[in-house]
Amino acid sequence: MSEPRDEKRERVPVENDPNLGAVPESVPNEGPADADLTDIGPDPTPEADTDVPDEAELAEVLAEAGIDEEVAEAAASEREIAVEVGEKIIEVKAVTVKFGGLTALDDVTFHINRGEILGLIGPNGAGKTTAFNAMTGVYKPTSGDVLLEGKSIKGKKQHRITRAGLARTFQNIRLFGEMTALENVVVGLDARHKTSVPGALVRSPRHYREEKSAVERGIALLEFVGIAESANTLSRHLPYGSQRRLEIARALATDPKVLCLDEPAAGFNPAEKDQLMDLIRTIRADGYTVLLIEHDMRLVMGVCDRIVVLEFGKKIADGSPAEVRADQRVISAYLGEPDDDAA
Amino acid sequence: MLATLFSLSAALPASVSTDNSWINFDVTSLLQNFWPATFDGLTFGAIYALIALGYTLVYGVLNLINFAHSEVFIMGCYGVVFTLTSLGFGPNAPNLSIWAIIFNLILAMLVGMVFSVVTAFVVERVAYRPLRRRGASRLAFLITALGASFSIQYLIFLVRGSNAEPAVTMFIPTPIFQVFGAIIDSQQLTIVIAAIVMMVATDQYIRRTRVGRGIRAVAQDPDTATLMGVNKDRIIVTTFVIGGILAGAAALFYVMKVPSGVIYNGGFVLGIKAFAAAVLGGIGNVRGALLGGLLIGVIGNYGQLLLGDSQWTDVVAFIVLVLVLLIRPSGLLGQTLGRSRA
Amino acid sequence: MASKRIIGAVAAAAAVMLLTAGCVNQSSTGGSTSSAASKVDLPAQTTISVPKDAVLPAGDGNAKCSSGLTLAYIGAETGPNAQLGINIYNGVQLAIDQHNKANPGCQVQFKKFDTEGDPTKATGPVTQAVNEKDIIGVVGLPFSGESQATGGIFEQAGLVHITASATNPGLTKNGWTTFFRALGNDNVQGPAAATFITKELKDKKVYVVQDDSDYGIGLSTAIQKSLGSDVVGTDKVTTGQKDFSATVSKIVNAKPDAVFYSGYYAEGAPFDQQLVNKGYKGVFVGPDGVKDDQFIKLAGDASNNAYFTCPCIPGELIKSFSDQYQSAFNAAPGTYSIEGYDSATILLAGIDKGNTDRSKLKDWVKSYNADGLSKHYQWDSVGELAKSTVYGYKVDNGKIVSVGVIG
Amino acid sequence: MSEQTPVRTTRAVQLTESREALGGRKQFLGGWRRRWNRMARWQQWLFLIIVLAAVYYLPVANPWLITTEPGNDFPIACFQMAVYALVAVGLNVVVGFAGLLDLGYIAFFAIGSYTAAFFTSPDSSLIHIPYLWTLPLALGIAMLFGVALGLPTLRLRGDYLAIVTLGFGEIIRILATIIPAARGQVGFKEVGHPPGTASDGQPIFSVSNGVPWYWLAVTVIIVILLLVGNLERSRVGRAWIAIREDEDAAEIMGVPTFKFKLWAFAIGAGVGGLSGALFAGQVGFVNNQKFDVATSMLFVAAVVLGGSGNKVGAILGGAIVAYIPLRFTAIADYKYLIFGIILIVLMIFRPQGLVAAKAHLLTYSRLALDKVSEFRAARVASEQEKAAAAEAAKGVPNE
Repeated sequence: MSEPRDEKRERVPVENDPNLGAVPESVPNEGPADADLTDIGPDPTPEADTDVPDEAELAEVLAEAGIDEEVAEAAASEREIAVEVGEKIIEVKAVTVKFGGLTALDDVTFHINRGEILGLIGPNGAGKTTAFNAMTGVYKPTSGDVLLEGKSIKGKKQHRITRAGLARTFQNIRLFGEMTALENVVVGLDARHKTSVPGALVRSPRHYREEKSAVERGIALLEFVGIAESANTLSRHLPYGSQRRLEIARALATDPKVLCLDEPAAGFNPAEKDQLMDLIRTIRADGYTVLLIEHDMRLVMGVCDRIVVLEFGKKIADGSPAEVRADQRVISAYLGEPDDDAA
Repeated sequence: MLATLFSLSAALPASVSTDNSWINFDVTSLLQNFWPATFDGLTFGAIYALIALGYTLVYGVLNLINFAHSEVFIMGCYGVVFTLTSLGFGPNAPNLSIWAIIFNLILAMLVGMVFSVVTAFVVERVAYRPLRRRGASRLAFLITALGASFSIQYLIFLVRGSNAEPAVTMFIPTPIFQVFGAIIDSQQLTIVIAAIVMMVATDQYIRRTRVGRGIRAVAQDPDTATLMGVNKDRIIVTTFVIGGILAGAAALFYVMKVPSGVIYNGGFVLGIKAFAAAVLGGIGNVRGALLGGLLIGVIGNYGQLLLGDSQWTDVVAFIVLVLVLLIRPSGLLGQTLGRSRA
Repeated sequence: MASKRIIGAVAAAAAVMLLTAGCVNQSSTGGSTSSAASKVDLPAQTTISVPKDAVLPAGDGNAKCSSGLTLAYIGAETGPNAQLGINIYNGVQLAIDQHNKANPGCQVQFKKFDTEGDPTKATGPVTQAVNEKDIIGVVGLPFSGESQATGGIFEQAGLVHITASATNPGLTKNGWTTFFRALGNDNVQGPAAATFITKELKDKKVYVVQDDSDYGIGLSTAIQKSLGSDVVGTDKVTTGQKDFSATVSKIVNAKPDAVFYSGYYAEGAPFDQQLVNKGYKGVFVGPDGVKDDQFIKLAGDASNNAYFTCPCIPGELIKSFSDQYQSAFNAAPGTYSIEGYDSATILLAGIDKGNTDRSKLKDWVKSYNADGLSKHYQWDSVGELAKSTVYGYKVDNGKIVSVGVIG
Repeated sequence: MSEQTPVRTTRAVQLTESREALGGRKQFLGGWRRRWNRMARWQQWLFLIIVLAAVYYLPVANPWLITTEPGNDFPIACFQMAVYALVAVGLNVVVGFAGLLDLGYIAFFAIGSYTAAFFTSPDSSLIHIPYLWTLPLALGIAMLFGVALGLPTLRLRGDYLAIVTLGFGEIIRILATIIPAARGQVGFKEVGHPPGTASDGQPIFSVSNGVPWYWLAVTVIIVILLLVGNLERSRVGRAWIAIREDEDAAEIMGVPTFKFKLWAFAIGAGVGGLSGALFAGQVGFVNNQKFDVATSMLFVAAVVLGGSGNKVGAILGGAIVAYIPLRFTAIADYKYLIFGIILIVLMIFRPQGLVAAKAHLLTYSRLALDKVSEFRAARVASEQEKAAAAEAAKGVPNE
């Protein structure tokens, strides 16, 4: 299911890759740290026929050029950077989702605090993705409510929810294949653009302004996730890892308050997962709140501030990684499942 | 949409015509002819339903409007007419025993089925399978479907010309009994009963047999079905074949009902209405096709009687289709092929 | 295989049903086979008097003219309406061939332009034709829509054109001086058909059904006006329609003596057949659009109740013409072949008389006053025939035969 | 595959870039496209002006072999090609950009034709306005119809849309027959034309004079192309392509898909109406014939043939679909068969059409290209530097 769809891609053993350096610690509260960028690492699945850049080296070069100073600024120029864990930003209140006679989600309540990384985990069929879809407007909850910054987003149109500040990525990559990487990101940026159709028709000044900033911010975002060099490559020609990164960049482009990642590590090997963890930390460090749905316990435990565990559509635990790890119900729920089940 | 047109017409002084109102409701006519119109509508509706089944099955399995199904049907009609004419029958009912007539009709139906099935098979092979192999977009499928439909239509046009085929009549319908003052004749009865029997057979076939289970499995989830050992390509071909068989049967009934209606573009509008019937009943739903077909047949007739112009048959059918899609996008019975349980 | 099983099951089921229905069919046959009671037996016309001094394309054989003069046919050669066009241009071709054979000193060229009978496509070929200065006369265009769309181009170029088949009365109300019609328009046929039904067939209750064509609507309006209170009901059908059950049940309810179908045979034939199958006993009358051998082929025995009206002469009765046509094109003359032939003959006669430019030829046609094979040709100021004849036809032993002039 | 040389040259970078400009495809006319992208702005303009001059000159030149004479008047044939091209440009917005299969496009063409007829023909009892005003009016009215049809149906899934639009096309045709005010087959004659009288007293825009009509049509096409191009290189065009590629994902990325589908539908309808009004003006006559499904199919074939989602392709496709039956009159009977087969064959073997090109979706695409080249250049420099350093490092112990 979450395997990369294109089986033709060759996997290169990561051990052979000399560019994998030590994972440095993220430096919160200091904006985009140079170290983070350099260590996102190379694309893990290079492919000879697509000139995948060597991001680490590229970043070095860029670092020399001093370009990356502006990255976070360009990626989200108007946002306040607030990484301190704060008040509740999303509240899921007693949400129930039923399909016909089947109750997929039963009276689930949890919240996400501003600035935290919340993990949503559970065994297969526990209702993780259902909860996710109920939050992001794909399903309308049968009962209960979802609040974003105190306002209900239940039953709103999906694009309105996105504009309200809730962005997501897809478990099975859903990029716009016939668009370049940059254009994909600009579609995300368009969520904040206000040029009307008549405005675009006659090319209003606002159109020019937005278009120009879109290219700059788009490139900056691609740079942020480490694929700036492939900006003009059709997204369907990108290697798998770059596609995953592009998904994140596109979601970030909508300038979300909360970024929801749906199994972002699907199909990744352990080393790639490490790089992903760094990326997630950096994103948080840039002031985003992150909701992470993941199978992989190591990744979740390693990156999350707090974890919500679902089983059979019900919440069975909610707490810090350490608390959850110690929870008897969680252990029994996961019994028999290997700790590092790579989805 | 129509409201706009109504107001438009109100704004235009209708100076060109002697009758000022182009839309007038002739309720008397509807009431006077209500029952005959109903039974005639049901007869034609049964034919629509048989064709609609072909759309519904393919749609259920492939999620594709097989625009070429109308040509599958019309090829069946050609098969029926060719058989009967080459057996020496013509526009006049032959003086034969019942048994001989039945034998000839069934022979013609079988040939019609063969024509339809071969057409369906070729269409699947030439137009759809290569796209499926390539994993093409939905739009690509729709466009090839359209291309296949037109290619076949105009191929027939080039071979047979723009005239309808000469009529073949096998028996003169005779009144059998009366319901609400409307005469039911032997032809109506034959068509309706035979069509319903065939549809029940199809329904049972899909519900009870192994192949039927395969069809439902593919309709529900093609990938999983493939993983479970169902040969998807074979199931798809089977679906086209069943659709072709039913279209061949519909062809015989159509030729019986409208002996001179076999013409190169005769299938197209009929096909669109049959598709409307399938959507009306709930596309992918076998019983829905029957319901939708009968409804489209009857509603069109009422519309014509009420509005006094046969042009309205199609307009009314389409408006009903749009309304149904708006109110109940999944159709009246709304189940999918995959979910129908044995 | 599975599909075989279903074929078997389905066929068996169908067999059972056909059987039961068939048995009932057998037991209640009768009643419906008797022919229409109200049918009046009109004698068939067997000969027709061709005007003795009818102008023929051959002329006196001594015509002299410069080479390169060209007549054109503009109209459908392809598309669904092609047959009508072929009938006409074969007639034209025949006339020109005969003329050129008889007059070695005057060889007239013939060009064809295809419009597909489509008004939106017609401007291109027509413009092309008027731009070719050699073309001094045209036979066409066959259909009213395309004639309406292009008449102005002819007028502007002063190029005379004679239509062999466009019958819309409105065409002569455009003020064009170049347009001539080689047959009566719909307004002539309507009253004639009304008289035919009420006087000759002696039917008092007439049901009028029209299709959606300009021709059908115009004719229907005309005949309804003439029939007055004899009309017991009207209905409208659609080009391409195959199932007429709603209309049929209305008619069966109204019990008329006659049904006048104002349209073409493609719909008229199945309509008549469905009427008869539903037990309708009256007569079925159709205009020239229905009068076609195809009607009998399509309607079968049901066509025995059919009569036709047509402003066309029974061309098959003019032996010489139908033989020559047959030998030239290996087909019997079709509807409007003879009109095409006559139209071309008029233009050729003009050329033979030395009218070898557009304006002279136009004036020639304008003042023309002579017999043609099919009728007397003389036009009024707007291009309508001064006098036109309508013939009645009936179906006799699977053939359409004339019953003589009806108006 | 993975053992490529680490050091890349400037040449390699250039190759990558040129491949990207093609959208990663090898294609017919691909060389042209690459060359075009590498041209400077002034060269592009110069080239465009030459092409435009040739296009305007075409009916006057009446080139041998290309001409449709003696069967059809060539200037009028050119005009018909231009109208089909315009139709294809409009339909391309709906089918090519937004990925909505509209099988009833002829309905908007018909609405445009009737608008021109209603407001200019002496057969109509409505107020009469100058013909040129009917062009924007037809565009507006057709857009209204587009919205009226789109509002209820664009929420449906794509294939339902196909069948509903097909039905709509039929309904408009039937209503043109039923409504007495539309005059059925009798139709409207003497539809208006732009003002102006030639020296011989005939109007410049007469029915039989194709050249001025052609020039008018080409000018309209250029204006529409510029406007559609503006939309394409804006958030509107991106939204359309995103909807075409993955509607759900687009919605989740904040694209108001319904709104943009409706816009695509309305804009397509408007261009259809405009082309209908143009056509009605030249033919000078409008009746209910030829607004049929088969012609709608030809329109779709034009878009698909030229290259769905590509303006240049649409123009080419439209022109070809109109041209072939006019040039080769003998095959007029075969045209639907030919175009039907073309639809299948193209979809199977060349789904991108004759002229395959990726839509340009950014106003500042050059800026983006430059930025990426900057990155690449910087990296190549660093790689070469490194390689040199490695060489040096290797070289020392060896010596």
